[in-house]
Amino acid sequence: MEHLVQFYAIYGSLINFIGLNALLALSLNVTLAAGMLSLGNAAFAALGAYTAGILTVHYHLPFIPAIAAGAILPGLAAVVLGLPVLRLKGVFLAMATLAFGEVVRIAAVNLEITGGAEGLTGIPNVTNVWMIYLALALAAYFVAVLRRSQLGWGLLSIREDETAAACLGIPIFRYKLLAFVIGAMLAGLAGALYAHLNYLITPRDYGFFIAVDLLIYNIVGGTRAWYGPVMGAALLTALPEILRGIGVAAGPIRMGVNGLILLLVILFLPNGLASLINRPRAVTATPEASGQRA
Amino acid sequence: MNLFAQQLINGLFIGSVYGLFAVGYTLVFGVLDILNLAHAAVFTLGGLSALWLAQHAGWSIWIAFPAATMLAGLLGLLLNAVAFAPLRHRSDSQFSGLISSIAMAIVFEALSLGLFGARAVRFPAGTVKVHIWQLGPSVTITSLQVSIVAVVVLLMVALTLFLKRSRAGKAIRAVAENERAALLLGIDVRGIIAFTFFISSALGGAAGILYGLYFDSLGPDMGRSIELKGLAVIILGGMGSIPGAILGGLAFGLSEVLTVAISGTSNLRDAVAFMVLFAILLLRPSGLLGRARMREA
Amino acid sequence: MLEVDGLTVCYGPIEALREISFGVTQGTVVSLVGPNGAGKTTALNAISGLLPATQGRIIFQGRDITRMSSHQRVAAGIVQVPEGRLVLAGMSVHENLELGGYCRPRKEIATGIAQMESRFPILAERRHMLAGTLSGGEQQMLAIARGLMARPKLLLLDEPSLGLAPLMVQLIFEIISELQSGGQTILLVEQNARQAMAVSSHAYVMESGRIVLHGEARQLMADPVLIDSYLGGPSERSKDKQ
Amino acid sequence: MNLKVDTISQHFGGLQALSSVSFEVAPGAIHGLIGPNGAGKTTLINILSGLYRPSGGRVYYRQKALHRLRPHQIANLGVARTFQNIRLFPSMTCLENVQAAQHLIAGRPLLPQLLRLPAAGKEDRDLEAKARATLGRVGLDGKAAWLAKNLSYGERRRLEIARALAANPTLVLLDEPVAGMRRNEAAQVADLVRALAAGGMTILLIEHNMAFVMALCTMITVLNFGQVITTGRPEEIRSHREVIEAYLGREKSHA
Repeated sequence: MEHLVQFYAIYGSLINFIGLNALLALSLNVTLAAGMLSLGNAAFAALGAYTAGILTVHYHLPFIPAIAAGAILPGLAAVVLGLPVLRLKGVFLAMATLAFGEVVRIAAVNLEITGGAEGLTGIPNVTNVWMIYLALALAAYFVAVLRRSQLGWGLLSIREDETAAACLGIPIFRYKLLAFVIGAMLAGLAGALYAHLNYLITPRDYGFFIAVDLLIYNIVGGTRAWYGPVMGAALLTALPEILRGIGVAAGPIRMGVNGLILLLVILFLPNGLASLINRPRAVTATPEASGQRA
Repeated sequence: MNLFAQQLINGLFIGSVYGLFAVGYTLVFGVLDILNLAHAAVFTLGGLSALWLAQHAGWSIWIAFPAATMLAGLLGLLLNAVAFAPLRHRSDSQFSGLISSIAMAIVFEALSLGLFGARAVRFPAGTVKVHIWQLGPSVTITSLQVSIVAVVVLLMVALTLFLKRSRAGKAIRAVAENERAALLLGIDVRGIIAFTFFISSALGGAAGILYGLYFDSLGPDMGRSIELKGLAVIILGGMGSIPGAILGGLAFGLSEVLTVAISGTSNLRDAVAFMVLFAILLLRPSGLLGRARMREA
Repeated sequence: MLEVDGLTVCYGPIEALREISFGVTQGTVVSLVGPNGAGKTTALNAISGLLPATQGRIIFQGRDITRMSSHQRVAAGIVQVPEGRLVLAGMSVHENLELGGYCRPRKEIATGIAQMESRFPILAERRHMLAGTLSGGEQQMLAIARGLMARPKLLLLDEPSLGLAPLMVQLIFEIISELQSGGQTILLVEQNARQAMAVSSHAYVMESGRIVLHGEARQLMADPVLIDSYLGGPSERSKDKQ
Repeated sequence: MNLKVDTISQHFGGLQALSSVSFEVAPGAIHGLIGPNGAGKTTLINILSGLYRPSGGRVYYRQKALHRLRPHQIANLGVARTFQNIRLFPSMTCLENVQAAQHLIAGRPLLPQLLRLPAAGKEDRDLEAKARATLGRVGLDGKAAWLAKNLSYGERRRLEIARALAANPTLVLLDEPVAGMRRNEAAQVADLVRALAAGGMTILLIEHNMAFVMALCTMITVLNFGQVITTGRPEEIRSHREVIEAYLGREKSHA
């Protein structure tokens, strides 16, 4: 117990960030399950953070309802945004969600209620490590159940082949919208928790590069199961510390190693780190080897 | 009114640099249907290496410019060989290519950080002699601005003629149009794709040098500021369309300075641009000049 | 001129061609006929180098070209006019022809185009139009002319009559016989068996990735096995080699 | 009348892919749709499943107009299909491929499932048992946990059929169900199709393997250049002069 306390004293903020990043990565995982490349989840997190923060700072709402609002408002925003943009595909969807993210960021800079470029300060510091990990555990459980539900199979089938999915009676658009909204709500939750961890949120906290990071967590970890994005987020969030531990100084080398790891994963582990612990079923079997000739 | 005219001129110049950057971006997309997110990192390295050649090797900018441009082109070849060629026949090549280009962008950014340091730097004084012409009361234009536009125009004319007239240029268009047909015509498709990366990255590097000269400031993170704008520009102009990229670049540059001029603050500068981008995506996803090529992801 | 020996081609787990062997002699038209899905196009694509051979060899003018890349094969003189024509729709007719001569020295291209334009006057008329705006028959002529621009020693024609109106089909077959009398070696893939045989000296009948019948074109036309392989006659199944 | 195709036309740009195609398919029939390459067969299937909206004409299935519906609405009416080029969900398992298709018979709100309410548990097990039974029908019960992309070609075709059957359809459109299959596999598929028809299902199939078509189908419609040449019983089709010409080309004797 003594050691644990000491460990947390040193690495507490890292542990918190791993949890929050993993939650954000899971939020994108739901969208990616349907093959939607969204760069909007960082912006949904920002919406959640500002909503919850403003409610507690300016309106003195208790923590729990503020957090709930921080999840619900991004969900509503996702409906409004999703209705027009989910008809776009691939990089076009990515660009549209990216534009949305920029507009949210610029709005945060220019509005008074968000505290402008300096950010919103004085947010009560309520979030603690067990809340983050409780939220993460619930989200991971939810994603795991979703993956093995009718909705989960439907989303996967949309990613694999939209036309074939439609011919099976799957209402493509409704499912996509649902996944988009669920992702936005999880992201909002992460943002709301973050706001109450940190006293301060600024428009820079959830910019374009955070949106890209979420994507990287998923790719490095693997998108097939809930533990993929969690592993990716954990590894990449802790990587600077790990590299420091083995003597790699900050700066270019650490950054270069980061890039190389990502490159190696995409080239040699197309299904991410998760495929190291759980080999996809029957991948190694080569059925055509037997009896090709009649 | 004068302020307005001045802003218009400035917008034109910065817009032409955006356009040049975006042309390289859109060229790769037009041929391969892949977004190369390392383009901004090549832009940075191009600018920084020109600066290094001018400052430490003491070269004249007129030699350092083409040399650094070639260097950027070589980075493009590397990029293709490492991040794109190995993934080309994977079923999710569009998606995985996006990620591997992000990885290369990080590596390149680390490289520029390691080689050139983290601080913003500028070209040594007198790299280009700057004349200032007075066009009217408080409306000026500098010889640097004029040369930047001249270089951009020159490169665009050269690129257009190359694609329209030359054998290799036609081969690039054939590959963009239909890879299978190109193979059957005896075109070495792999070679042509590598060459496309070379040209695209060389143009990106050239844009980086001009950008550094114009703002008189370069740093390892300069690519970050233009990355988003470049994406916006090619969407605006139409993915894969070269005149579209130029037009989109100008439109973007003008919208930036005009928003500042009209609103009186720089806060809304990017907001207008991205709202326009958003509207374009919803109303005309193929962009201003793009063909309707909304392929599946 | 061309010898295909025991060629097997797979698409992933599917064997699209199973150990087929055939040859084309210089100056003749040989056709591969058979119903949809018999493997005819696969055979052409393997000869053009678009598909790798799993087994077997392809010999062209005495050289083993089995492992050669597709652009080297074009340079060696094997040119395919693909099914569906694949003209470069966004480029002009003139540019399409120019690219047809991609493997030839630059100075020969202008004369080559002049020859093609005199042979196919419609292409001269349409010189500056985008290839995508031509009618189906015109596109087919452009595709053939573009193939000829490379001065092929062996011309591979894949379903040149597909989707064309009967009059245009007639015209395309006339072009093929003209080419043949000019000494052009052609390997022709056609679904339209009767017309293909009429212009060919030799024919191979394919079915399910195999050659089930071959011989002189004139004689094959009368063979009931031909009709059976198209229309699934009762005798057909007994012909499978076990 | 079960399925009624009424003067369907389709053009893409200037190309007339189908012109005024009409025929009817009786309930419980195994109806073949044949014709040379480019005759418009797959185009017609795409119209029937809602992927294309026809340029003209109407399609009715059990008195309901299909030509105005979207693909998932048509699937809701009990119409399932397979694809010529096999469009499975390659990185899902065989079982998941079938389960994804059970959407229509699951018939329960998503929320209880997502929150793992007890009521959902039993239904989940029932559906899974049914999915496994469907795999068993096409002889893939041993491969439930395999990824679809690791199946052999014939197995993929059969999995696609299983997926089409997962939601208890009443009309199944099969686009080249035995293309590229070995003969014993094709015979298994033929037996399955016969069993389905005997159970009251209506089958419309495109196939190039003529021996298969002739032996299996009760009625055949022949298309050429987007038009119906004839509809009739297999023996009528085999001796039909125009059909032979459509496949082999005309005799050279004509002018």
